[in-house]
Amino acid sequence: MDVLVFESADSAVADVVDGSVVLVGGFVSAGTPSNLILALKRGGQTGLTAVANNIGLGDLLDELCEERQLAKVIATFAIRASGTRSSRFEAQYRAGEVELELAPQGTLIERLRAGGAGLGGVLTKTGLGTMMAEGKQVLELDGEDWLLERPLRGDVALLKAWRGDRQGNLQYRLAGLNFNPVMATAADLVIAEVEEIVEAGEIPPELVGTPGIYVHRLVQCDPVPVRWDG
Amino acid sequence: MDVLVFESADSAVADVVDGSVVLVGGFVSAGTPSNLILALKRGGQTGLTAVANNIGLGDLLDELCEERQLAKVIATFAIRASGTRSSRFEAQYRAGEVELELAPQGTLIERLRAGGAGLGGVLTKTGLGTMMAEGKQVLELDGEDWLLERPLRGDVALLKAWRGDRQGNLQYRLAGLNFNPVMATAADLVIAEVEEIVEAGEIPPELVGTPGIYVHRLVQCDPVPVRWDG
Amino acid sequence: MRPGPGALGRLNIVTAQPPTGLSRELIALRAARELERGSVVNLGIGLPTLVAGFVKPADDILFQAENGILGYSGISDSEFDSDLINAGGQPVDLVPGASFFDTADSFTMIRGGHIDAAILGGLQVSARGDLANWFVPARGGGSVGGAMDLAVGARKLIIAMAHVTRDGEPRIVEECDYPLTAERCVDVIITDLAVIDVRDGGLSLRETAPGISPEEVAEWTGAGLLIPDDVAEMSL
Amino acid sequence: MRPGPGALGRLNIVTAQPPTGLSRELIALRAARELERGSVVNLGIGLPTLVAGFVKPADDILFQAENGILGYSGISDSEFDSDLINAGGQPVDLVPGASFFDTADSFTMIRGGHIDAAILGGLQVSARGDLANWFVPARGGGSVGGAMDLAVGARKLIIAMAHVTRDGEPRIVEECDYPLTAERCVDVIITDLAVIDVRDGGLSLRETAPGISPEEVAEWTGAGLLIPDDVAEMSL
Repeated sequence: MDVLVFESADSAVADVVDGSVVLVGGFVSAGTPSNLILALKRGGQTGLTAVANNIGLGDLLDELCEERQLAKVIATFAIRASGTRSSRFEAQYRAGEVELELAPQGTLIERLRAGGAGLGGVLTKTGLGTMMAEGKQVLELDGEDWLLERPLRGDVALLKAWRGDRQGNLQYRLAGLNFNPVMATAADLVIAEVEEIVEAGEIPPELVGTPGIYVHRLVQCDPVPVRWDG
Repeated sequence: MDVLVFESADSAVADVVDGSVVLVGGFVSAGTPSNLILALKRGGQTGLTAVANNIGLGDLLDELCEERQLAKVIATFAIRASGTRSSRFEAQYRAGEVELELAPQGTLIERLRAGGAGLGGVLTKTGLGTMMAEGKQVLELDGEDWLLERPLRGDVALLKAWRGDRQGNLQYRLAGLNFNPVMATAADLVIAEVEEIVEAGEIPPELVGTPGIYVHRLVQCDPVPVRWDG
Repeated sequence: MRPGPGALGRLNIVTAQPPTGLSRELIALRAARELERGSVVNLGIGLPTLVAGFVKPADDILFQAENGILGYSGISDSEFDSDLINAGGQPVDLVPGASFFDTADSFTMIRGGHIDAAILGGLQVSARGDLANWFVPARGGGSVGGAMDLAVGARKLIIAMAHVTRDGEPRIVEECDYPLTAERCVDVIITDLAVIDVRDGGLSLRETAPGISPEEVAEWTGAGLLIPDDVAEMSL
Repeated sequence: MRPGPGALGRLNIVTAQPPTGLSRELIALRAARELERGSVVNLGIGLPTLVAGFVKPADDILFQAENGILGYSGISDSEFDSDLINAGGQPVDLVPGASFFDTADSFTMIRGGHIDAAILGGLQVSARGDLANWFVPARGGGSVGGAMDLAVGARKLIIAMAHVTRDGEPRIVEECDYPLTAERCVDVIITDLAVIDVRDGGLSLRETAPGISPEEVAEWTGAGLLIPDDVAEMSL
């Protein structure tokens, strides 16, 4: 089935409702849906939970803090161990205005994968004996302890790929994959920004990183330069 | 680090020891390491546990039953619901000479993935309320039942890819991926047969299906034609 | 097991021969009609494989094969390529926009609820929609493939099968006595005699094959069957 | 926390200044020497990133970045490509045989024990090899990235850090009072003053920095430290 091609990032995210859980692909500058994040800023939706690898100084996700659109962030990088400048998110976090749930990267991706793959959870050793295990179930199996991590899904996923075809197939570029392919499986509404929209068949079957059935909306955008500062 | 390139499939599997758990990639005719299986037959190792998608009529894996090399099979396709001809495996299974552990395909691949990814298990709904749940732990979480499936690993994995480079990177062809990329992560010794060995860098980074660090041995073999009969 | 009395208790002559219904091809044709336009569909081994041949390009159906293909059009007449097969080992042709992936990603698709419909064969279906299709007790061992994951994960599960066994025993029963594939998973049963919906934990006749009466369907059904007033004849 | 007495109780003058040891670059150089030929290595953000610059092609080291690259050679001088960065956001160059993959596959590599060595920064390391490196209580919140998975999954965990804090407090302590990254995970600690092995649940001095005595190392170490007879000076 053909994917819906939107004319602008703004129109693609316009009907995202307040309070949505939004999965945001990307890893620092790579594969980050910058245009969709900025469109969400212009859209003004509030009470959002953002699930993303990083929300640091210079991250566009931090822009959503300008008008306090984020109620909660689930991330792996959030507050730096040192440095004097701080992000908007950091300031709001310290003021108790936004909630933070930090997750180990390998656990965050497995939770999202479980959410997309119909699994009820996975057992990991990561986080055992640390703050990350607080409030979570530990299973002892054959004399070994394992931490049970539960699935995580979004109402919406915002992705960035290099090219998308009219069936929604996505091709990623270099290290632009990161969280995008798994997040594509784990949200009810999947919106991808791509640098180029091509006809079905132009992306070789071996190079499809996200099959089109996961993608609902596509929008062509010129990439926004990103410079990260942690 | 350069992978070890073997001169023949026979030499590549020669030191596989009796009683090994052998993961065998492939799905019917696609991505099946036919030469390595036949080399194992000539090698004569016994007491093997084979983990593979299918052991049906016409499968080369069934050849290992000729000299009773298999003690146990973990598979998803094994005994057909109908038909008069039967495989060697089927005859030996009926005679109680070989053990069979049947697994749902999605569960088998997740067990192997957990084995390769350092996970202690996954929770699935697949198999709940069926024979597959017998002897397994059921977890009730938020009012829903989940079946706990534990990791599975091999001593050896036999894989088939299209091309391999001298660092062991593997490129698969069409639907030749199937179980191969996950099995590559889940065995102590990983041996791959490929149709062509190329220099490092000849497989574009986006087309590496199994990174070379998972592969220990490579052997170039002309593919053996496979015709499946279920 | 002999055919027990259906909901309406019409089976009086236990030695009766079942009526001649649809051919395997026509069952597949009727099953193809059950697919919604633009949906993503997985076809089981055997009879369901034939469904691909009855789907038109305008139906915009995308077939998934659990061995790692999304977007094949049907069984191929081209030269056999051992790396381009469906889950039944048959050669297939691709459509533009097809993709390949490994088994882990394939079952993310299946178990994760991303397949709109699966059409599988059946050995038995119970009144509440339990499916048995992987293990024949007399043969043992079994072959499950992706069936359990498809039964759990596909949004709509269609079973395409003969209404009765070769021995004339109903395959639609109050309780499966064959080992289950999954509980309460079947949405629609399409047989040589009828289209039956599993609805609110019970069976409801929707259509009969040409020349077959609702009563005949009930007679050869081993479980209670609701026969609404508006049962239609299949249009094929 | 003030520097407590070490195993040998040598710290008498609490107002002492720590001796000047290796620069960050030399710590990175010494850490690079710790890598075995042909190994697969992940470098943490910060100081560990510098290690890539001290590895020679003949060392045959393959660097993995948790954002989905296997096989980068180091920080790139080329034009910035936003899709070709390491986990610290720095641009990198690729080596022949490199590959890309998504985060799930990246952590299969890391958690599954397929990374030979990880070099991470540290805030504190305990006598039994517990690591704390992601959360500064005074700042809260934290940034964990892939550190917990690397600490659990890497076959060998090397911590590269300053021996003491800017305030002169030991980072090597009996018990971490910062929140842990993982328990009993550290194999080797490389600081500006020393190379220390975590062995059988205790710390053992292996090498000292040029001009630093074993006693000085013990003095600035907040945990029991075994000083064998054959402690060597680092060769840099």
